[in-house]
Formats: sequence, structure tokens, C-alpha cells
Amino acid sequence: MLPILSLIVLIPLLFAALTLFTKTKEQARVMALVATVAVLVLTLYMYINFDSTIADNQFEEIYQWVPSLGINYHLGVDGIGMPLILLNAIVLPFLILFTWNDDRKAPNRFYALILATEGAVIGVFAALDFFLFYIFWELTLIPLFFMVSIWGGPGKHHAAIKFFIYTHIASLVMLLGIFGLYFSAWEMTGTPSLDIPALLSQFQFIGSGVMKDLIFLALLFGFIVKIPVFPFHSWQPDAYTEAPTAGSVLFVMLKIGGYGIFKVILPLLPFTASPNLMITIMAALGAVSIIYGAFLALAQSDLKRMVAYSSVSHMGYVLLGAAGLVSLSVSGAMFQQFSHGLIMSIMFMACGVINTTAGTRIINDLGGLAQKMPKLAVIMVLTFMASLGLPGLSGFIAEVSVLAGSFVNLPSYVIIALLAIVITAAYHIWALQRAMFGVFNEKLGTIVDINGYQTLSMGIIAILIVYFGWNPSPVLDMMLTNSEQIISLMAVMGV
Amino acid sequence: MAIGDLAFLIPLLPALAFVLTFFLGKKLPNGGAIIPIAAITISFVISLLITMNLLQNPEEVINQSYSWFAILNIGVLVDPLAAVMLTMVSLVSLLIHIYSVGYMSHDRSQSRYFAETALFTASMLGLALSDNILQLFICWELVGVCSYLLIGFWYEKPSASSAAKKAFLTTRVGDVMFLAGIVILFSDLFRIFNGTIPDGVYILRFDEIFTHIPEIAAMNANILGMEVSHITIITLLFFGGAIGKSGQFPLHVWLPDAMEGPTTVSALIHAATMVTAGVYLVARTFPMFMAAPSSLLVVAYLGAFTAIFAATMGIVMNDLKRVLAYSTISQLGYMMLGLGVGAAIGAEAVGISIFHLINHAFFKALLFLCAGSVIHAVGTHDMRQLGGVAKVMPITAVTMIIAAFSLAGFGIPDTIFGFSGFFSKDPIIESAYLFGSSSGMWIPYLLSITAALLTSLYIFRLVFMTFFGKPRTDYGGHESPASMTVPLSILALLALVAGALTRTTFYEFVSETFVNDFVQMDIPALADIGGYHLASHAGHEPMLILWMPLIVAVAGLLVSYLIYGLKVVNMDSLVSRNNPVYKLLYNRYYQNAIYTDFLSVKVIYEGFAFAGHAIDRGFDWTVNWISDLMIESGEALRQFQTGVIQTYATAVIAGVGLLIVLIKVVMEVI
Amino acid sequence: MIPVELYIGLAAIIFSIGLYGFMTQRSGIRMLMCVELMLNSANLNLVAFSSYNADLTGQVFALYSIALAACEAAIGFAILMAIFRMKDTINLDTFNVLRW
Amino acid sequence: MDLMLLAPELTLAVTGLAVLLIGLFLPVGAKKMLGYLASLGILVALALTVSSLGTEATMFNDTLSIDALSQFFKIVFLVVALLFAIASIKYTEGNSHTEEFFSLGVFATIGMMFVASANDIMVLFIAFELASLATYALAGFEKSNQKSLEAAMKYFMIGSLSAALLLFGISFIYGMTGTTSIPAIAAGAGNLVTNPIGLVAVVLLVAGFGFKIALVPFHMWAPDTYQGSPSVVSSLLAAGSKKMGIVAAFKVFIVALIALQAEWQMVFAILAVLTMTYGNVVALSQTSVKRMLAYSSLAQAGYITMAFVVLTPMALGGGILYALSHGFMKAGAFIATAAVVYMVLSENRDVEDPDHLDNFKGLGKRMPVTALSMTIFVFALAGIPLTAGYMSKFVLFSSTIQAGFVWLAVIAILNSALSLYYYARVVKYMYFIPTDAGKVSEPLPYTIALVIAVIGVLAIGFWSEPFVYWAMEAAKVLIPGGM
Repeated sequence: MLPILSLIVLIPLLFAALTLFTKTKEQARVMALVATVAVLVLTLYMYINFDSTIADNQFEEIYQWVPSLGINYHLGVDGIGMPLILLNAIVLPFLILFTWNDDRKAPNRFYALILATEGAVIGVFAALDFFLFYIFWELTLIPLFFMVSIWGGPGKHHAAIKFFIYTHIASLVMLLGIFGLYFSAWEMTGTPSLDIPALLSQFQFIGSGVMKDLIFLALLFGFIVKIPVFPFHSWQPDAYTEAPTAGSVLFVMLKIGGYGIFKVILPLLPFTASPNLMITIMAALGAVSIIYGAFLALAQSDLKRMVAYSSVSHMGYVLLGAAGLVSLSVSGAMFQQFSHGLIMSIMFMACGVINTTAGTRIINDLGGLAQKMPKLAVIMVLTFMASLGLPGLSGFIAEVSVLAGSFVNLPSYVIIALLAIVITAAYHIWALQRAMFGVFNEKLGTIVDINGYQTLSMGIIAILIVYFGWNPSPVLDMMLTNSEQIISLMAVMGV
Repeated sequence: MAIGDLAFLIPLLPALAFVLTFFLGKKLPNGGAIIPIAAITISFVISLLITMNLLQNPEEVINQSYSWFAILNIGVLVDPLAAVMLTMVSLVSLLIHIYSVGYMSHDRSQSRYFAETALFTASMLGLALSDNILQLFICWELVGVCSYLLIGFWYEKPSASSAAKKAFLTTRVGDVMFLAGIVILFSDLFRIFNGTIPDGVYILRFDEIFTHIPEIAAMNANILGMEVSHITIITLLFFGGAIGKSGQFPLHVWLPDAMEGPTTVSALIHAATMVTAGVYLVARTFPMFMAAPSSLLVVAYLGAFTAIFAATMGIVMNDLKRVLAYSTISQLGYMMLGLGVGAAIGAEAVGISIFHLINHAFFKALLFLCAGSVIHAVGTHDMRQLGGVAKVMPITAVTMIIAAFSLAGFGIPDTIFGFSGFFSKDPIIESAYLFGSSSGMWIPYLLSITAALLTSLYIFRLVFMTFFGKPRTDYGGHESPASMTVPLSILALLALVAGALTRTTFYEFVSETFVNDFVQMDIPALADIGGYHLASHAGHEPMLILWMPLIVAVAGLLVSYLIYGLKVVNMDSLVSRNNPVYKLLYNRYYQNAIYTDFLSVKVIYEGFAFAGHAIDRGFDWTVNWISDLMIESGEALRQFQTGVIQTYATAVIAGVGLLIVLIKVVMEVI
Repeated sequence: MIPVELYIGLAAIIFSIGLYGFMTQRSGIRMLMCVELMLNSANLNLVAFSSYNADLTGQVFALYSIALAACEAAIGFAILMAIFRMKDTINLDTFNVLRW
Repeated sequence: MDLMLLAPELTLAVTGLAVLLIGLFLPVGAKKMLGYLASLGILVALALTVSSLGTEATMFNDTLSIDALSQFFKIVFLVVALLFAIASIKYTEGNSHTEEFFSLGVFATIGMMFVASANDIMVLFIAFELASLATYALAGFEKSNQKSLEAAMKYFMIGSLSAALLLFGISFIYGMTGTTSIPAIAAGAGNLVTNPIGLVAVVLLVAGFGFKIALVPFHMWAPDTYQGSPSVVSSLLAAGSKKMGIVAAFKVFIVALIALQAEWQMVFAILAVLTMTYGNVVALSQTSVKRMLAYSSLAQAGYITMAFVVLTPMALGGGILYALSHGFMKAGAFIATAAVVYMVLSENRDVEDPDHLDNFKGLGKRMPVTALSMTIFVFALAGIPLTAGYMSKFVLFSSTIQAGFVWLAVIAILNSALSLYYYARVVKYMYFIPTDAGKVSEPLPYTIALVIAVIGVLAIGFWSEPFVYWAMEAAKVLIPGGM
């Protein structure tokens, strides 16, 4: 059978290279669309043939790469990675469509970078070898760095460098953790191997508890900086805000941090020397970032920056749910990643549209936009409602699962999170009221509503938000399968 | 197939209507109003048939559950409680939709209006027939957001959009408590099942919840040193949600502002249906409350207090709709009181309270629609500018007066003569008395009876100021079109006779809600869990008590007639800024200052948010500081590189010397 | 015969003189001479050890290093001449264009 | 004894002399072909070395040994020399001293190769000096350019000083053990341990080699020299003669003086940390690209030095692999700079410092190939995956963790994160800071050299297995026993 995962990973990278050589905007965007659609088709094919009742890796491919170091080219996807690949595959074509009519310098590079990011991100979700995993992990940095530096806003250089260095440091710390795991396993088995499933299963046999905890913390640090959660979030608002719209959406698609939590951290958790301490750390960070991000979002004057902080708050649910260690909460956290991807991509698209047409994103300078841009208003209201966790939209499923599930083990943290819900509602509604409703601010000049392509792309993602809000099972089932398997581990260890 | 199998259509059709109207509405005449009207008509018919069916054999409640995700489900549950609710909601909503065709005819975006009202109706019906607490919460939120959208229907009006915001956020506070209650309930049940839920068991479905009440009641949490049973915590949190939705003190502030929306919206959402959802929630989870006596006490006291608290403000308002809004709050207080006294009279409390809910829905909707009809014709809300409207708008005036009498609760005890409001409000006051006599706590009764006086006072003040006397300003005005007056008449009819006809059957019908083949609750047993006993229902209160409500109502009528009809007292002496009481009432107890200006702006927005902002700056600063430090130290270290060859030589030789010494020393140490 | 320690001591002294000179002198020529001193002290060591160990390798080594020293001097002088041609001085601490 | 084993060196010797002689009879215009000739010779030597991979032999009474280690490093030197020679074809164009330039380069290479295969301290020292002397001259090749002269002068002065230190140290070793043969020293190093002179000797040797490797504090000449001398020469110095110091240190310390391990391990630990940190921190604020690269190569040397501290076969393998990768990356980076300098000077002869960062503005448009390869080189130096730099860092750092030197690994990791800042800045200048200057044609020789280097960098990054394997083989020579 055909190496479908390799195709999904390599097609975007290949087309990225090709796109570099295109001359005009038209060629570039067509190339990009072709590539992303091809990925979407392949992903759907894979999704259809995916067995969501088993927690194992599927569509595995394995070839030797550097045998003397135990490095393999090993791809495979399970219920944790599949939905995220699906998310990227779904959103990217519409992202291309969204930017269809924009005019910007060097469109060929622009689309090439988008494709490169897609390939790299999907690569992370598909990699089953830590070496490969880390390669893709780092590879996501470079296109985004260029994306921000070339097409970013006023503070782009500072933001880009900050994001680049900050997350790079985190990745390196994670790499240290990987090394530790690698060699501890090596000493036990006598053969080097970077195979993720193998290493995860061997972690429990590591002799020294200190070593275990060090490895665990190093990995955890690497992941939570990427998510990001309080207090390691300070690269994120700058990067999200300064990036061009497409860049921000790509950042949102960058769910690799949370993926690491589920794929790597949770399986290791029960075998650390002090699991309860680790759980406390994760839960505390999660709960704090939920409420902290909410308050910060409340304090922002820039719409896009507010959205960025709201993302900190939402990502807190991922960590809290993961720490909840109930299959409902864990799967809810996974689903939060998925739905957050959908919601935030529209949010950032909306910010981009407003910025281009109104010339500002300062909430108080806007006002009454709904009268001039009814289409955008409808989509924005829906998205904001989804983002503040309104039932019937995908955000709610995630949040309620996380809250209800986590309360079983972590009541006090959940109560903190509950307090944040009102604040969350507050900043969303205030932003809506000040930016979209009320009297139209004449200083804004002529305002045009979103064009056909934008309506199409945003509309379809919005419809997906509603769809998954009423019928999450298509992705939630596989998440449940995997989280139950994780939880069964916990049960064995009595955590 | 049985009519019951169509139950799921009741909310589904309006939802479908929403989608159609949303996309096609603009192209159709008057905003495609016909689509929702048709859909809701069918829903009404179905629910009416189901209710009839259920009246024959109350045992056969309809329950269809479908697995949703994880261990949660969505489903349909039509028991007597739900049935009457469905019938009322679909009927009122239908009438108001018809009325709106005329009322909104001049509005350019009426298709949006009808889409949103259709969505609201769908969610409200869904709320009424949900068979599990989570689905109820979902619809709960949906009606909330519909109310948000409809209050802010004229979003270009800043006052409207800010009122919408206020409504959403205030109710959100309650919603979060509700959600917290659900979360705790879930985790308790999860523990009871030890985390392994057998297939086909949906742990948030009401029957599961009710059957496990004893275990939940057995769980205790230590809050500030007191042992509190989980059932109490959960029920209180649920009631918190009810407070928010049903505009009970202290979360009532949003309801008067909500009058910024179209009057039809006020009638539909903020009088008849949505605001009663809170009462419905408490009634729906009544068995849990039965097991938590302290929660019931809270319900009773808060209800009674709200009833009088809102009534006082109702007296001084000069805005037609605001008076009605406060009256709604106060009536909802009565309903809560009716449930709260269940501690004395058991499941019958549900019957009494829901009966008032239904009747209130009719006459309050009627009041609003009349007000709307006046506003529609006259174009002002301010009663001080009105007067003598009865001459120009006879139908409206008559229906309004009927509604007023119904609200004030006119009727003769122990007979079938009386407005429907009388038959539903009286029992509440009586059972409050019974509660007092059995428990010795008389406050609820006293508050409720006083509130009854104020009620008739403010409503007749409204009637006199608006419809009688001579016009204070020259407004044009004409009777409204038939599409508006017909619904008025229908509702007036209901307000007139509904109570008298249904009262006997209604009580036991609804009180049977918790004994059928869906759940088998033994209410007294629950009371035992709660650690108290139901009062033996004596039934016959003293004559005075029976007549008291009527007496106060008449008194109120007379007083207001003297003041506003005959003008024997000059109000201007009282109605002035330097009268502290008036000032206090007129400023609505300064709640706006406290809530909006102080709490939300000062504390939350400026306080917390900006504190957080500062902290974040701190983190950012640290990160940048580290990088700057690196670069600066680089600048500093460069200076070693003087470029003079001797320095380099010295460095080499010094390096050699130092290394030798260092190693020597370290070697000694080791 | 003379104990080897004395040779080492002598060599050490010469080496130190060379070091001192290299650090203090400004003139390129003198610095070059100091380097020669150091190299030769090393050669002295080699020869001394060679006789002490009764093994010829050291002396061979010394011969080689003398040759190397000559080459080094040649290159050194070449560079210094070029410098002198440009700056009319071989005072090396005037050369610090390249720094930091 | 089979002279074929010396074939590469002999080929180079012939080439060097041939270039020198033919050059005498050629008009300036025709001297271009000397460059081709030299490159050809080096290529042949490279081919011969590769073809003889895996052979084990010793010759000239064990003063030379052909083994995996020496072969590996010979390849490193030859590759660097090749890049150097090809790139220089353009640089020396129209210069009347072309023949000297190339023959010096070739002879320097020979010296390095003999160091790589030396099995006797005497031979090692002589070869060491041969390479040094040749490079002194190369550094000062631009006789009329003060910077070049100053660079040469500093290089020469500090070089001869450290040569003296080295020789002095060696004399003690010889005195203590009575032999100059490396294995024999290892056997008889017993009384070095007891005698305090042993420590002095070790530190002197460290200083001697540390000068070539450019370890703090023996590094100070390096930034000046790399900046002052012609860029192609800097590439030879940074990529070539630095490695010579490393391989010499490998042989002398790990093989000969293993008995004194305790002492020099600590020395190298200190120097490694000092060097990598100092190099990175100072590089942050450099505006001259060549100088920045010089400091960065300090840092890289610091990483490689970790191998001496960790001292497991894998670490040594990592160090050796790093030497190869660094050869490609650094040589490439310097040659790219050389191309830019050439471009700048050909536009305007008397630019003060042609390698200033400002001259890199908009390079992505002006010299796309150069800019792209420069980007690859700096990202490789920063250790971004799928490049040689990452692969070697992976092996080296991970082995550090393996051996339990977590603190060292952490310092190294943080350092390489820090280094990303100034590397990224170069990229920023090349791509994100616009300039009005137009596109220029990129000189072919530079481009060829760059392409070769890029291929090398990426090959090690992608198709790592053979390189890792040979590095490990080489490491086994130093420390027998599997990993």
C-alpha cells in the first residue's frame, strides 16, 4: 500500500520548494492550493481508513536511517495525532483561499512558507522517532520566523527574534530530555533506539528516580513553552500579533506542544518518581493560565492581541484537562486543541480583515462595523460565542468535558477555571460591543465587507465549528480511545 | 405511531425554521415570518396533543435518549411538567410571532428578527423537554444568547447594545454557578460509579441523578469549617443559575435594562418564557431540593424578598415597560416562593408554582403586548406624557385592564369566579402561610402579602396614568392592526378564564411529575434524607387568610385610584429629588452604581485586568532584560581584545600560569 | 658529570628571560629574538635529556628545531620588513587597527 | 613499506612544487591555470585518500601511522584545501604572486596531513610548524594591506610564542619518558604522574595546541587574524589549521598522556566552558562578519573541546564528526563572505571594511546563491536540524549527557541557543533589510566552492550514517573498545 503519511508530509515540502520558483502571484497561489488540497484529499482518505476503536499507531512506515545511533525514519499516526493532522489539512486550503486576492510582496516565498509550515507541523504529528520528531519540531520554527520577519507588523523583527530564540531554547531543553531518555534506555537494552513507542515503554524501567524526573521535566518544559502556558507565554502575544494574518493562523495550527503533552508526557507521567507533584505542576499552570490569560485579554486594547491572550487562556484548558487524568477530561483537552484551532483561525482572519479595511485594530477606534460588514459580523459573533464556550459550538464540548472530567481529581483547580468563565465572556462581549456594534465610527472611512473567497473560507470553517459542536464524535471517538488507554496506564500505577 | 414519537419535532421544527429564515428570509414578504409561524404552529399542535394524551394516562411519559459523546446523551423527556411548559411556550411564542408581523412591519431587518425568535423558541422548547441536566444547560445558554441578540436587536443604538451586554454578562454569572453545579454533580456520580459507567447508562439523565440522591446527600464537603452536604451545594449552585436567568435578587439588574429590545421580545423572552426557565429548573430538579432543606429555605426567602423588593421599585418607575419589568421580577419571586415552601407541602409546590408560571406567562405577555401596542401607536414609553389612551385604543385598553386585574389577583375565594392570576397567586400566599404555621417562620408570608398590595398599587397606577384622565401631550394614535389585536384578545381570554377552568386538574397533574414510569420519587422519603418532615396538609386556613389577598388587592386599587385617578393627593410633594425614600427607589437602590461602575469597571476591569497587565509586562521585561544583558556583557568582554600584541602574549602566559596553579590546588584538594 | 637538573634550571632561566622579554619588548626584532631564546632553551633541554637518557632522538630533535627556528626567523623578518616598509617602524604596539 | 600509502602527500608535494615552478614562467594573465592545477592535485590526493580508506599501517619505524583517525582528518584537510583552492582562483586573479599563494596553501595542507598521521611527537611538531609557517605567510599575503600585515604579525608572534611553549613542554615529556614515540610515551608515562613537572608539561602542551584551536585565553590572535587576513585564508585557518590543532591534541593527550587524564580533563573542562561562552557572548555584538565568524568558531572549538572532557568513544566520535562538519560549515561561511568582500571591493576599491554587516543588506536579491548558501551555513552552525551542524551536535551533546556531564551539556545547549541570535541576524540582514543596490553576477569559482560546501553540509545532515560510522571508527583508534 502507498506510503500515505510520507506523502502527506512530503507533498507540502516538495511543493514549497517548487513554489519558490514561481514567478507570479497567480502561479504561486495555484501551486499552494493544489498542494493543500492534495494533502486534504489524502488525509480524508487516511481518516476514512482509520480505525478509531484501537489506540495503536496506524499507517506505520519504518526505514533505517542512522542505524549506528538507532535512528529510524518511522512514521505513524494514532488517535492523538490524527485529528490534528485533519485540522491542518482542513484549514490550510481555506487559508490559501482566504489570502487569494491579497497583494503582497514576494507571493511565491509567502506561499512556499505556508506549505513548508504545513509539512513540518504534520511531520511532528506523524513522527514516531524522536530524531525525526525533533527535526520537524525545529523545522516549524524557520518558516514562521521568516513569515513574521518579512510580512509582519511594525514590531516584526523583535517579535520574530524573540519567538525564534525563546522557543528554540525550549526545544533544546526538550532535546536534553530526549537525550536522557535515549541513553537511559540504551544502557538498559544495550542497543540505541530513538523510537518513540519503544522509549515510552522503557521509561518505567529507568533506575534512578531523579533521572526520571529530570527527563520528564525537561520534556514538559519544552512542550509547555510551545503551547504556551503561563508563565512561559511572553513570546506568544508578540508573535501572534505581529505576524501577518496567515502567519497567525499558522501559529494557531501549531498544536505540537499540546500534542507532545498527550503523546509523550501522559504516558510517562505515572512512572515518574513523584507523579502527584507533576500533576500538581501541570494542573496549577493550566488553571493559572486560564484565568490569567482571561484577565490579560480583558486588559488589551488591540483586538488581535486580545485574541492572542484569549488563546493563552484556552490553552490552559489543554493542560488542566491533561492533568485531570479522567478519560473525559483528557479527550476533552485533545478536543480543545482541535476546536481551538478552528475557532482561532477564524478569529485571526477576522482581525486581519478588520485591520486591512479599517486600518486599525484598536478596539475603541472601531465601532459599528456590523452595519458596514454584516457578513463578517455574523461570522464574528458566531466565532466569539464559540470562543467563550457557548453550547452548541465546538468550544463548549471541550470545555465542559475538561471541567467536568478534571473536577473528579482536581476540584480546587477547576473552581479557579470556572471563575475565569465570566471574565472570558466579558472580554469577548465587550470587544464585540465596542468593535462591531454601537454607532459607526465615521473616521474609519469607507469599509468594505469580506469578499467572496474570504466569506467562503471563514464560512465553511464556521460551519465546521457548529457541526463539531453538535456532533463531536467523528474526532472525539478516537481521542477517547487513546485517552482511555492512557488512563488505564494510570490505573495500573494507581495514580 | 404514537404522537409521543413526534416529540423531538417540537424543538426541531423551529430550529429548521431558523435556518430557513436566516438564509431565505430577506427574499420573502415581511421577513419570511410565515416560516417560523408555520413551524411553531405545528409544534404547538404536537405539544397540545401530547399534553392531552398525558392527561388521560399520566404514567406514560415520553422518554427517548440518544448517546451523544463520551458518557453523555441528548434526549427527549415529556412528563406533565414538560408538557404544560411546552404547550405554554409554543402557544405564547406563536401568538407573539403573529403579533410581530404587524409590530415589526416597518423594521428593515425583520428577517433577522424572525430568525432569532425562531431560534429562541427552538432552544426554549428544547430546554423544556430535555431529559438530562447537560442538555438543559445547553438550551439554557442558547436562550441566553438569543436574548442577548434580541435585546441588542437595534445594535446601532449604544444603549441597546450595552443593555444586551449587561444582560449576557449578568446571567453569565448565574450560568457559571449552574455549570459548577453540573460539574460537581457529574464528579459525584462519577465517583458513585467508581469511574466505570455501564453502557446505556447516561449519568447526567434526571432518573440517574434522582435515584442517586441518597448517596450524593451522604457526601459531605468541608467549607469554612462547616460540614455541608454535596446535595446542598449542588442545589444552591443550581439556584444560583436560576437567580441569574429569572432575575432574582441580586442578579435582577439586567432585566429592566433588557427593555431596550423590541417590546415583542420583552413579552416573549423577558416576561413569558425565558425568565421562567429558572423556576422551571428548580421545579425540574425539585427532588434534589427536597433533600436539601436549607436550599429550599434560601429559595423561599430570596423569592419572597425579591417579590417585595422589585415591587417597591415598580411603584416609582415612569416607563411603561420598566414597570412591567419590575412586576415580572416580583412575580418570579412569587414562583420561587411557591417552590421554596415545598418544604411544607411537598411536591404540590411544583404544581402551585408552575401554575402561576403558566398564568403569569399569559397575562404578563398580554401586558407587554398591550404596552407594545400603545408604544407602537403613540411612540413613547413615558407614562407622564400619556393619559386617556383608552379613548383612542379601546381594545388595547380593555385587554390591558383584564391583564391588570389578573396580575393583581382579583377573585373570590372558594368559588370559580376570579381572574387566572388570582387562582395561581392565592395558593402561593396560602402555602406561604402554611409554611409559616408549620415552621414558625412567618417572614415569607408577610413579605408576600405586602408585595400583593404593592402589586395592585403599581399596576393600577400604570393603568390610570396611561389609559384614563386627559392626554398630557398631544400624540396622534390609532388602534393597532388586527394582526396585533387578535393575539391580544386571545391572551385576554386566557388571562380571564384559564385559571378558573384548569386549576383543579392542573395541581395534581403537574404534581405527579415525579411519580411515573420514568422516575419513582418518594417525596416524603427525600424529606427524611433532608432531615425534616412535611407538614400534614390541614387545607383549611382561617377565613381572614383566605380573603387577605383579595383585600390587599382591592386596597391597592383604591389607593391608586385616589392618587392617580381622582388626584386627591398631590404627588409632586412626594415625587421629588429631596425625598430620600423616593430618591432611593428611583435610583433603584443604586444597584447600577454598585454593579456596573464599581464592581465590573473598577474592580474587575481596572483592578484585576490591569494588575495582570502589569505582571505580564514584568515577564516580558525579564525576558528582554536577559537578552539585553547578554548583548551588553558581550560589549564589555570585547574590551579585553585590545589589539595590542603584548596583551595577547600576557594573556597566553597568564593563562598558563593560572592553569598550573589552579590544577595544582584542585589536585591537592581532591 | 654535571647533574641534569642544572641544565634544566639553566634552560628554565633562559626560557623565563625570553618570556619576560616577549611580554615587555615593543620592537618586533627584539620579540623575535626572545622567541629564539625560548626555542633554544627548549633545545638545550632536549639535548640535556638526550644525553641523560643516553638516547640520540633528543639531539636529532634539537637539530630539527634549530632548522625550524631559522625558517621561523625568515618568515618573521619578512613580515617585519613588510611592516617597516608600510609604517617606517617595527614598533608593534602601533598596530591595533584590528581589535574588539 | 609501501609508499603508496603516502601517495596523497606525495601528490600534493609534487603539485606544490609544480605550481611554484610553472608559475615562474607564466605571464600574469595565464596564472589562472595554477589555481586549476592546484585544485586538480588536491582532488587527486582526496581521491587517493578516500580510495585507501580503511587501511591500517605504520611506516618510517612507526613515526607515521595510517589509520581511521588519520584518514578521516586527512579527508577533512583535503576537503577544506579543495574549497580554499577553488575559491582562491577568483581571489588571486591578476595577482603576480599567484604561484606562491597556491603552493603555500598546498604545503600547509601537507603539514596538516602529516600531523594527522604522525605517530611521533617529533614528526608531529615538525609537521605542525610546517603548516604554521605556510599559513603565516598566507595570512600576510596582501603585503600592501595594513590589516593583512597586522593579522599576519599577530598570528606569527603568538604562533611562535606558543611554538616555543609547545617545544618546551615536549622537551619535558621527552625527558621524563626518554622517547618521542607516542605509544611509547603512553607506556612510560608513569613517572610523569608522580613528577610535578608533568603537570607543567601538560599545561604547556595545552597552551601550544590551544593556540591553534584558539581556546580562551590562547585565542586572542584569532579574531584579529581571521578578520585581517584574506577571507579565503581565514577559511583555511578556521576550517583547516584549527582541526590540525585538534587532531594533534587528540593524539598527544588521549593517546600519549592518558596517564595524566585527571589533570588535562579538568583543564579542558574549564577551557571548553570559557571558550564557548566567551565566543558566543562576544560574537553577539560584532558588526564585521568575518570577526563574528571568528568568534563563532571560538564557540565551535569550545564545543569540540567537550570531547576531551567527556572522553567516551561516542563523544570523541562526535568531536571528530563535528570537526568535519565544522570544516564544511565554517569554510563555506568564510568563502561566502569572501565572495561578498570581492563583490564589494570590485564595486569600490577602497572600502574601509568590506565585510561589514551592512554590506550584506539585501544580499538575498543581489547574490541569491551566495545568500542562500550563507543562510544554510549559519543555520548549520546554529545547529538547526537536517544540517551537519545538528547531526554533530546531536552526537556530541547527547554523549555528554550519556557520560553524566549534564551541567556541561546544559551550558553547551544554552550557548548554542544564544548563538542563534547572531546567526539569525546575518540572515535578517541578507533577506529582510532592503537595499537599493542592484543584482550582481556571482563569480563562478566562489559559487562552485559554495555549492560543494552546501552539498557537504546537507549530506552529513541527511545521509548521516556513513559519516557517523567513520567518525566512530576514527574514535576507536583513540580509545579502543566499542561504544
